[in-house]
Amino acid sequence: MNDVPVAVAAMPSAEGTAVARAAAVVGGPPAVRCTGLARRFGRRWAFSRVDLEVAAGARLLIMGANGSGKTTLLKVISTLIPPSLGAVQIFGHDAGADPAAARARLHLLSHSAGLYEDLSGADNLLVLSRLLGRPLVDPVALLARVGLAPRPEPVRTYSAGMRKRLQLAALLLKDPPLTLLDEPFAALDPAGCGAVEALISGLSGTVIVASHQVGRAARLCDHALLMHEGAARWQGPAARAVEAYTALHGIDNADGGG
Amino acid sequence: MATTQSGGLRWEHGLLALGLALLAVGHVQGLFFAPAEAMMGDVGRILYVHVPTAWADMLVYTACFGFAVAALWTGKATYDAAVEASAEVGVLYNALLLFQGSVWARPTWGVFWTWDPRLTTSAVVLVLFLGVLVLRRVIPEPERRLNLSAIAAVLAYVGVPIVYFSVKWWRTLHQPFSSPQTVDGSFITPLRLAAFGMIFLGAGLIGLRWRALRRGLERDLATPDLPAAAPALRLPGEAGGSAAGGAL
Amino acid sequence: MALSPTVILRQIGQILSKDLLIEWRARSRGFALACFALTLLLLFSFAVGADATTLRTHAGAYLWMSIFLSSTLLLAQSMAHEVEAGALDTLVLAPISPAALFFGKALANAGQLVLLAAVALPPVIALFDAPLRESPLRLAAVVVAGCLGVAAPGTLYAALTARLQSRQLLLPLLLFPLLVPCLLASVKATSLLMSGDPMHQVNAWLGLLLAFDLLYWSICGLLFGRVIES
Amino acid sequence: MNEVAEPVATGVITGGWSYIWAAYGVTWAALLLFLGRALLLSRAPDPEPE
Repeated sequence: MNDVPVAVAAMPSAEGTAVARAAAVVGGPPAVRCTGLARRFGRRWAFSRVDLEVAAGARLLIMGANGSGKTTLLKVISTLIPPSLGAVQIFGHDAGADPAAARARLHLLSHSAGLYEDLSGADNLLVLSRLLGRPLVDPVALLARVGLAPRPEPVRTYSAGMRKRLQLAALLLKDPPLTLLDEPFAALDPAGCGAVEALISGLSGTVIVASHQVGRAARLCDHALLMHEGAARWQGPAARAVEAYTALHGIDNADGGG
Repeated sequence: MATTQSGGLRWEHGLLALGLALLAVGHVQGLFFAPAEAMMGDVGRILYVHVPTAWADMLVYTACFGFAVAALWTGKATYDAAVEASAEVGVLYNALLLFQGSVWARPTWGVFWTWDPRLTTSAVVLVLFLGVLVLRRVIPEPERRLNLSAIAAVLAYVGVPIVYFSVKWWRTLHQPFSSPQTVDGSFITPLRLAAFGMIFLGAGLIGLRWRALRRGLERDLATPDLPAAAPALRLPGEAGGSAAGGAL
Repeated sequence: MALSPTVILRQIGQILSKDLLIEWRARSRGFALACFALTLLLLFSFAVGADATTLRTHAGAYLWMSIFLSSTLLLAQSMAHEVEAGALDTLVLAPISPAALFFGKALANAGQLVLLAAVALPPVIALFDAPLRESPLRLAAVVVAGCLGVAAPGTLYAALTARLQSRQLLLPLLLFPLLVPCLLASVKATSLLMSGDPMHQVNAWLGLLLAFDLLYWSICGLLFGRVIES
Repeated sequence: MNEVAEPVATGVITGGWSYIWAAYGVTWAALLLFLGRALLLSRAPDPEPE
């Protein structure tokens, strides 16, 4: 196996499962290592047999239709829900044994806003900055970075797009070495999508994006993983992501029907 | 353990038979052979059913607490089933206790309900453990049901002494009250027989319910078989095998 | 990387101040809650009748019943704003220790309950003609201890029921029986302080309240992590 | 209800057998009903796992 200094490479295992391997990056553990990861809800498996290594600094797209297990996979990787089988390591820290160490190194931008509806945008950022232990001097500047004006109204009055921008501001505030994004383009207008794209490409560190808007998300990533009905079905360069998605689903979903 | 089907005799059937027999003997003795109580007369005979129920109920709730701690500790379905089984039996005994208590209070004190510390405490505990059973019925996810209902059972049980003391002070700092506790000589034998009867019967009932509940809960909490591995998708131009660097 | 005690203490303070800030920003809700508590006071007197002696004797009971009945709304709300938009996930990932989350939230809830009691106390004294016969400091101690007693199991059960279907029903159903000793002790101590305490019984009730607080603050602190992770 | 016992005031309570029968009867009935239900449920065949 030749080591390629970019992120993720894939090979089918004996059973035909897609197994990803990180290319060796100069020293240091991979950002994410999942071994035999599976999560069930009751008697239904949300996803199973996921072996994944994401090298530090890599950008991985996880694509798949609704119900393919992307969101659950991200939640398990982010330690918000424990896996039913298997283990997750974040930069070498076992998420089950030492969740605090794993959590301190990552942030998840999820469907739910992760915000306090009764607080204004600036208040939310101030509260979060204190909890993170890195006091924020200028919330207005941070809001401006994501294109939000400092409004005194509570988040309850925000539109979906404004919430998404505020979530991104929270992400920039935490600035973790590992960023997990679940459907970052959902509920955004074209201008918003453009802004989010710019922000994501500006992120430092490792990025994992889960999206069914394959074409748009693939441009931000260098590798891609295709999930289908809870199984990893294909892994390869992001350049071929649209092709793989289309091959599996038989429809051209390049622009994600957003 | 293999699930042998109906018909087989098990330890809980032995306990049930023993409990019923002891209870019957104790009650017949208490009803027809023991002398009438000095102050309460024949009505005092209710104590042969009331006091054993109270003792057994206390033990059943203690077992429920133990099972809840074990369930929290291990996460095993078998303890989860035991929590539900013992909470059910505890609630049954508790409801009987309240009924017997008020039936006893009416001729003795002239009212169906007195705010006697024991009676009041057991009413509060009944509601607490009914809450545990209700909670179990509204949580569909098996792991969550195990954790949350065990937590509720632990909180309910550790509160029992403090409930008892508060109610006791509430009464005694107000007005003195005699409680139904006059046990001597000739009353001991039927009381003991009935008490062991209630305890064995309770253990048998818990065992019976536990076995019935355990099957379902073990299936709920067991890890189902993994789905078959899905075949890897191959795009045109991709090499098979273990090629790295992006191609599959 | 376990969180150190100093970090946990700092986090408790941050959670506490965050919850108080949220309640301050949404203070119209707190105002409505206070109005609800006062309405209950009026209802009690209508239900009991205009007999001055009866009302005076039971003034402490009315005060605490209105606090108890309002408390479930307050407790449910304090957990609802963590759950409704997923803020709890952000806290968990910050990472905040579950113990810090519990103690911070429970202290915030206890503080609000004390405030509610302070608002309800003057109307109780005026409406039921129940002036304070003993030291106001001791009444303050009883009110604080009583509110602490409601807050600890209340915060835990609010978290436990926050994501269940019938949470509005389950929270009081599970919580109120557990709070019987707390209610009893608070009402008895308050009544004694209002009507005079010749036998010096208040301290016994206060002791019972403190034992209750100690028991549930410690055990709920231990179990809270299990509640939010399941 | 002609069997209502004399209240405490007279000292020894006499009679009251209707209360005794009620206490024993309800207790035995409830225990046996619960036992019957438990036996029935423990003999029910395994519901098929899907």
